[in-house]
Amino acid sequence: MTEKQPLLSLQGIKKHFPVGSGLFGQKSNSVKAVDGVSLDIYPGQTVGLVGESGCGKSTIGRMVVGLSEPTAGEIYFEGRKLSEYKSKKAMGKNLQMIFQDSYSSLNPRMTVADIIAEPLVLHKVGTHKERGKRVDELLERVGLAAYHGSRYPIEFSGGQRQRIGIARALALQPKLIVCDEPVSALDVSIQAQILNLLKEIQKDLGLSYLFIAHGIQVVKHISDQIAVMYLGKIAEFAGKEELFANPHHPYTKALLAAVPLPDPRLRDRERILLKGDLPSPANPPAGCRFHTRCPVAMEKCKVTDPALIPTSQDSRTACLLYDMSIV
Amino acid sequence: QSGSTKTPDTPPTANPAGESPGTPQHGGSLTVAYVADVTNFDPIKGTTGNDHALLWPLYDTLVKFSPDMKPEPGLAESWEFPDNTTILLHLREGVKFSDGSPFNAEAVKFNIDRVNSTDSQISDLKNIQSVEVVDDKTVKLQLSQPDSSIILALSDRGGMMVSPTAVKTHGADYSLHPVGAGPFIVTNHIPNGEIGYEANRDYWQKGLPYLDKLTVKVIPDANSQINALKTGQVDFLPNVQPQMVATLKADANIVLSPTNTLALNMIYLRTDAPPFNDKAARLAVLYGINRQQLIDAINFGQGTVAVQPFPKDYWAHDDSINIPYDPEKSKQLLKDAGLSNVSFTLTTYPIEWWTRLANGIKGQLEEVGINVTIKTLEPNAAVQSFLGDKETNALTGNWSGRPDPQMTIASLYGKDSYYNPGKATTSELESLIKEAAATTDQNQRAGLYKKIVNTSVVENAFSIPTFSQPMTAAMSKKIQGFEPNLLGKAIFSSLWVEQK
Amino acid sequence: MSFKTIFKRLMAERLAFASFIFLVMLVIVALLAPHIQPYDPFKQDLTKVMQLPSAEHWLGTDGLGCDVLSKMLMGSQTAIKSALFAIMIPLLVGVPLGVLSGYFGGVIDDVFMRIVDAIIAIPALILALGITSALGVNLWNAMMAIGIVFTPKFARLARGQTLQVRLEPYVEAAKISGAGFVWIMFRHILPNISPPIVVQASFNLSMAILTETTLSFLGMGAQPPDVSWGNLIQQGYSLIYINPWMIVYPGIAIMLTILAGNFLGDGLRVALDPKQQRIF
Amino acid sequence: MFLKFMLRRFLYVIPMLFITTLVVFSLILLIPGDPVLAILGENATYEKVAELRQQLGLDQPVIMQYIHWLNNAVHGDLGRSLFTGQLVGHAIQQHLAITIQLVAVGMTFAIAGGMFFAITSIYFPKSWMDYAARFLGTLGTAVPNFLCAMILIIIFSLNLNWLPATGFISITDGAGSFLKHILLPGFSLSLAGIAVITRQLRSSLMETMDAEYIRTAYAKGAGRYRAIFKHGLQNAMLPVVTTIGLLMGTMLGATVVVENIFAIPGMGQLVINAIGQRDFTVVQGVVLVMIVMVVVINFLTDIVYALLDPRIEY
Amino acid sequence: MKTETPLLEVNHLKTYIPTSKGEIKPVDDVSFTIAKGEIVALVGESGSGKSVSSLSIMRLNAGAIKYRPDSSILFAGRDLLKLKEKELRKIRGNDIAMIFQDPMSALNPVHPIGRQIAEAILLHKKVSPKEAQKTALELLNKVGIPDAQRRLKDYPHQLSGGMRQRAMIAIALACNPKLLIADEPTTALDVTIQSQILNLLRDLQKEFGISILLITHDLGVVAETADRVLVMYCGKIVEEGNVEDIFAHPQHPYTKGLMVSIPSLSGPSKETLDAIPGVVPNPLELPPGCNFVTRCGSAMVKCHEAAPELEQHPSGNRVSCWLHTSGKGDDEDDREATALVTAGH
Ligand SMILES: Nc1ncnc2c1ncn2[C@@H]1O[C@H](COP(=O)(O)OP(=O)(O)OP(=O)(O)O)[C@@H](O)[C@H]1O
Ligand SMILES: Nc1ncnc2c1ncn2[C@@H]1O[C@H](COP(=O)(O)OP(=O)(O)OP(=O)(O)O)[C@@H](O)[C@H]1O
Ligand SMILES: [Mg+2]
Ligand SMILES: [Mg+2]
Repeated sequence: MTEKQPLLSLQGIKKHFPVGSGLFGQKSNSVKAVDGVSLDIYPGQTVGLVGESGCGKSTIGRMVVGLSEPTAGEIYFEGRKLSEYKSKKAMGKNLQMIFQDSYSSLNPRMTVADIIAEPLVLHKVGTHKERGKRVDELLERVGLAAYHGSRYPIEFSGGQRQRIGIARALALQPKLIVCDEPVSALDVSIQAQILNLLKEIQKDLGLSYLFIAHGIQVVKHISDQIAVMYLGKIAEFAGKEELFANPHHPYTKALLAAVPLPDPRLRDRERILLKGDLPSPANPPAGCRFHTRCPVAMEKCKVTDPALIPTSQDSRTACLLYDMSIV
Repeated sequence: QSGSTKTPDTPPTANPAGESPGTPQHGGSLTVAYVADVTNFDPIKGTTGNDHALLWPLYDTLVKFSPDMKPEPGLAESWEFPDNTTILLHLREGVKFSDGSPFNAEAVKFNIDRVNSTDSQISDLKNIQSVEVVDDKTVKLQLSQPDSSIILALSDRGGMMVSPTAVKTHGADYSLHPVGAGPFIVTNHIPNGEIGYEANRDYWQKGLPYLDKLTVKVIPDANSQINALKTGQVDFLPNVQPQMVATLKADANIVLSPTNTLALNMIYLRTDAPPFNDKAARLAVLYGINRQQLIDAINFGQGTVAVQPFPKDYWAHDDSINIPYDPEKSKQLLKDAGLSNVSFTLTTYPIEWWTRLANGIKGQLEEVGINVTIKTLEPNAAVQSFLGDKETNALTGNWSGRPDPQMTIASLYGKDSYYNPGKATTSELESLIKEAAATTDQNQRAGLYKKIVNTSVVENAFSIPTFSQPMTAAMSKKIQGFEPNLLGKAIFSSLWVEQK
Repeated sequence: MSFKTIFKRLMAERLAFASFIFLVMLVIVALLAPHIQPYDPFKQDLTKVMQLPSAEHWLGTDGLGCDVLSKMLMGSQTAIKSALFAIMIPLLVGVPLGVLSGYFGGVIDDVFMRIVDAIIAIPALILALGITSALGVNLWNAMMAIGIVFTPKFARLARGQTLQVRLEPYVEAAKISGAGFVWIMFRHILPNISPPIVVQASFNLSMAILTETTLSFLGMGAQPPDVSWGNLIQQGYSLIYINPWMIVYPGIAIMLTILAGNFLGDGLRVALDPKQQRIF
Repeated sequence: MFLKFMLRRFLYVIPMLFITTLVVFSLILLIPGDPVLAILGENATYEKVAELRQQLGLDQPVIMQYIHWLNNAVHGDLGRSLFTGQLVGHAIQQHLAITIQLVAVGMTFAIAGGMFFAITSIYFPKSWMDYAARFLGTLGTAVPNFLCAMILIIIFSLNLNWLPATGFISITDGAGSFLKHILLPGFSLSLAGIAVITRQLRSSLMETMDAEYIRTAYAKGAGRYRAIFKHGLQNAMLPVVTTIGLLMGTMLGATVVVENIFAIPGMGQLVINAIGQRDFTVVQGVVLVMIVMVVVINFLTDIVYALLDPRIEY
Repeated sequence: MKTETPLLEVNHLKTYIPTSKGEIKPVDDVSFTIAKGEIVALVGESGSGKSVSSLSIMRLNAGAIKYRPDSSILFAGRDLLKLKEKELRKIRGNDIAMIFQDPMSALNPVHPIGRQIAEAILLHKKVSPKEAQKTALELLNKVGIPDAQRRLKDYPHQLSGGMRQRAMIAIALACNPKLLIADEPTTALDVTIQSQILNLLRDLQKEFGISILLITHDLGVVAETADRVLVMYCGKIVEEGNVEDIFAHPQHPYTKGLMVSIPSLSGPSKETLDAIPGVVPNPLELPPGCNFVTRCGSAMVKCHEAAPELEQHPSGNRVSCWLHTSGKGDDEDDREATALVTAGH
């Protein structure tokens, strides 16, 4: 698999948001929302991105679809730098996004058909009539009916709206869809419907997902590989079975342990409880960012920022415990 | 209430207290509402006719005038004309400015030179070529050409004597520290708010003024003036608008004192541009206005028809001049001159009364086939637009009158008169005006003014008089001693307050 | 959200709906004014000035003997025309500037918002007086001045709304699909910022009439031959001791219109609020 | 930290003042007509016009006039009135105190009245107080202030003769007569303000009372009074504080009308006269001072806002 | 299996909301009890009526809500629904406390948290403000906020989400309440923080013996925390039982559906999830018969006709489903059911 060319490749990307203001409103500090992330996504694969709130997941997603530019690093799509694309248009055909908030991701003043047709119109695909037909197809594809097209988003439930968002993302037959917490706001029963739909679509169309979520079960269900993020960096990257069977990074372990399991018999299992809160991304701790909460932190963790090192064929982890080169 | 109460020693009546409404009483204070603030306490710098009433308490003039506008002794006890370009003024003894400096010939020379300096806004005395101090109490005025208006002009702003010491001390800030030889001194001034006067205890005319204190409140809004009078915040309104007269008449606590004045309403015309470069068009307007109807409708009956710049009962007025309302004649005039579709722009002010008047005129002229477009501009802009920018054909205005008819004629009908922007004249008119200037005998002068009016108004209609309205002063019952005059500018210094 | 639903929701707000009906009737009256007025409003009769109401003149006559009812009807036309005119300026100038400023941000936005802040700091009536006296006193200049005075408020509102809307995921979705500024502006921003602007405009229609009245009262507003309720009030005020009724009719007309505008604004605010739309 | 915040806010005021002065200055340039001719009136000769023009600096290019004017203004010299020759600064000084008192009273009425009506309306929902408050909140904005002033004068001065119809007594000359004179104009001035604050505070309070922290307060066992006064009000006042700043400008503008009717010699009276006389140095001066007042008030409301809202970062 | 009188007894709670389009019945005939020291979880999807039920207990529902007269909520022998507002205020925050989902909006943004905690004390206890502050400090320490002394003066926005929720809990604990109602206390928090908060709640329950009504839609949270579970759907309780029983053998098709639609964390993941089809019906357009009929895989004719009652099932759960109802007064009358029935009268 590694032999193949990745569809999307992030190489050391960073995103720093200037914040804080001095006397004259000048920016004096920056939030290091993403601080050196490298990641590959292969065609037909799903990479899941998990981590606590504010660790930079959405920021990565937004950079991938070109909604914001990395402060440093490069993003390659099919081997070509994103920054080389002349217009957003050229990218939009291949890169699409599904959003978390199904209410605000659909323009309340457009009909559903108009919303779904919007990418087609922008890319001047087909005639008006052809587009109408395509919209009907898409609506059916996501489990809605053609007659829904003439309605307004307000008339739909959360799950249905999420379907509309998916239909819009599919309109241009993209190769990669960034899903930014598409099911977090949904009830479990609806969540399952949407997850099933996304999987089905992937199977049919062979596209790739960058799937962002903080619900680790969901990520596990849908992803092939999973990147665990902590404070703007990837803490661990692994194939999903491996990650769950054999997590390396103490943060991953803690995260897995914290997930409440729907089985009362397991409630007294042993688990690592993380202390304290996520530090502010504006002033991340020196050394390993996790050392302030890490149950197995060592003295060197306070000074050395670990790099991602391979722990098995497909997995890498950024923890000094596994870094043999530093003693 | 308008009876003459000028002499302080009117015989006492059988009033047990020894005082009657007719006997002036000393003391007390009085509050007057006035429409505008003084533009400048320096008489040579002021710009409007409203200023006089506010300056007179402070400044005495060389010459005073009687209620019917005859010259009377002021700071100059008498005057003589050795020849028709020389005037000798004999000054009053024992007069001092309120700062204690003496009033003498030097002071008069200083003042008249000042009036004719470039700092001055006054042009009435421009024919005085030089001023000579003959002795401490005598001044000789040398004129550049005969000018019969000089004596009464000395009762106007130009004759107000300011203290030379004060001028020298304060320079550019003189207006903040004005000093005159009048019955009052100014004690405080809130611009556009209030002027406080106090009696000048060293006033040369013993026993005057009666009031201890005089306060002038600036109240531009006519309704507010009435409200203030009705509720007792002010005691005296020098000039009430015609539409307010009825309500005040009904108020038992208020006394009204109407008087005719030299002021009158005029329509000034631009004679150097169509349509009014044609005499027929001007005459059509002259005859096409129903003056009595305007008085009844716009002024609710207050006023008298005016067809000449001098009011009835004034010595320069001529009864024989008569211009009847004659719409047929207007139409005929236009027809004879081959004028059709005459139309013009009439400028007026964004004040309700004026726009109503202008619209009344418009309605009347439309009946004789003249179309009027009304343009409203604030007073200064309106005058500017009419006189300076030549944008409009006609302007409604209130001619406020001048003490001497020659001053009036010079402002209205001379070739270079301010209100004659089209420089309309005839050679006959020019020579008549010159002749009048050189004549000092009043009867002769009256005859000449009749001819001047005949030429300028009746024959040529260089400007159109419409009507004059009485100046109606309103005051609370306790106010006495108001003496209206033809000039229409109130003199506050003679007022007194009846004390219980 | 279609017009039908907005209308339905507006109907549910009783007072707003009544106001709406009132304003519609006012517009109809204004349109029909030349046909339904009993007299030519400019026909003077100087022999019959300031008459009290009579069978001949239902509301009496004014200071020039014109029929007051006819003038009131004319006035409704003026009120609507001029208020619409005054509101067009902020809508056509303020809103686009606000949208640009909010959308692009940066230096343009900084400079622009400083200017807006500065103009808002100038007391509106004083600014309007200054502008009318500069441009000349008449109704249209007064309305233009009012329009100019309103402009920064709309610019600020449009900017604030744009700042919100431009970050909405649906705008981002369009951007991902390659939408440019013009598309986003017309398809997404304008339709979504319009409700608060419509509401504001509805309030400002009232404000325009109110300000015009004040300017007229000060002699800096409408002048004859323009017939506005404001100058009827001015005339009425000046002649209040002759016939106080003259101030009552235009006073009531103005108050009712302003009230209607405000109630309509309130109602629209509710009717256009998408928060109240969610069924699920 | 707070000082730094104040300083920053203050620095922000400077460009704003600069722009405002520019606007005001350029506005007055638009005025057609020649002030010199207007001053000289009947006596305008060519030489006099040229002389006065030079004296007033009108012969210089506009930008120089502005710089000159601004420089002088910063040093407290607002020039002399074109009409009266009086120092503008001096004239303003005498009027300012009056207008400040008037506006302060108007503001007090507006805030006190607005808060009273808004709070009673929320406290007693659907009661007659509520409806009265709502009615007032709408009506107050619909009654032109001059109409209100006229009605008040007719009732309280002309008929009942309780209060004077015109004039002004400074508070330094006796609180009693000050109150007597200021009551009617102060109320006329504040009517719109009362309405605006009632409306805004009411709707903001209504929204606040739906907030979850109010529910928390109830869950703690707090009563209605406590929920409104201890929890709702401070939060609900936040948007109102900004409105109060804006109201100041409206009120300063409204003094033009109110001072006119009540014959109060304040800034409004001064500026309307000056506009009528095209006395543009006075207009400039007055407007400048008014703007400075508004800007200062806005600055203060910003500070108050920051004090009321701990979320504002200094 | 407790025989003592329960702490809280909700009987036939019907909370209705009249709207212009008709009456919404967010809570329609709900009965349950909470015993002393018990953690009862109320689960269900969004809109099922969990919050309305919990708010009804303290009569804190907003707006035009109405409690039907035959409803009663007995707490320490008194019917909360009939109490005077003033008496109810003495119970709120004192005997029954609440914590809410979003601690940011549930805390007053303009007051320091110390003051907000102290207020809860001052409202019920006659102590000086100083003492209240001292108690507040103790409470902050107890809920595990580090550097509590300094935090007392902090405003909510200066705290992290987890700390805010701890502060909220401190407020709730201020007067040692007997019952704590926690409405989705961890939904807004990250998993790592969620587990801290849940641990805290469990510890508190152990330490003070408080009863907790825990509202959540996360079955994982239920499994880890609760003693007993109430499953709610469209305003009705569809299944009730001990946590072990519910998870071991759910009976109602809805409960089952919920269980299988969660992706599992252990073991290999399934290709597709067994999602419950359809959506929750609009509360204004509830189907006749059983509310779940529109989404139920095993719906029968009967289900469309009448709503089933909550009845005891051999598994130990009580279920409201025709599949498990075999006519009235059948065999399975165990003690618990009797207890409940008698308690209801
Ligand atoms: N436009 C921005 N300006 C400043 N800071 C930003 C901006 N966008 C994001 N951040 C900050 O960057 C960090 C990462 O944000 P991001 O939205 O990527 O997190 P996330 O992992 O998606 O979190 P969540 O799970 O809450 O969605 C956060 O601290 C956030 O506050
Ligand atoms: N004030 C109200 N007015 C109208 N409908 C309401 C009101 N409060 C609640 N509802 C309705 O009552 C039903 C139950 O609401 P409730 O808040 O109890 O749901 P919930 O189970 O707590 O959901 P969530 O998990 O989203 O918090 C919903 O359909 C909701 O729309
Ligand atoms: Mg995110
Ligand atoms: Mg809820």
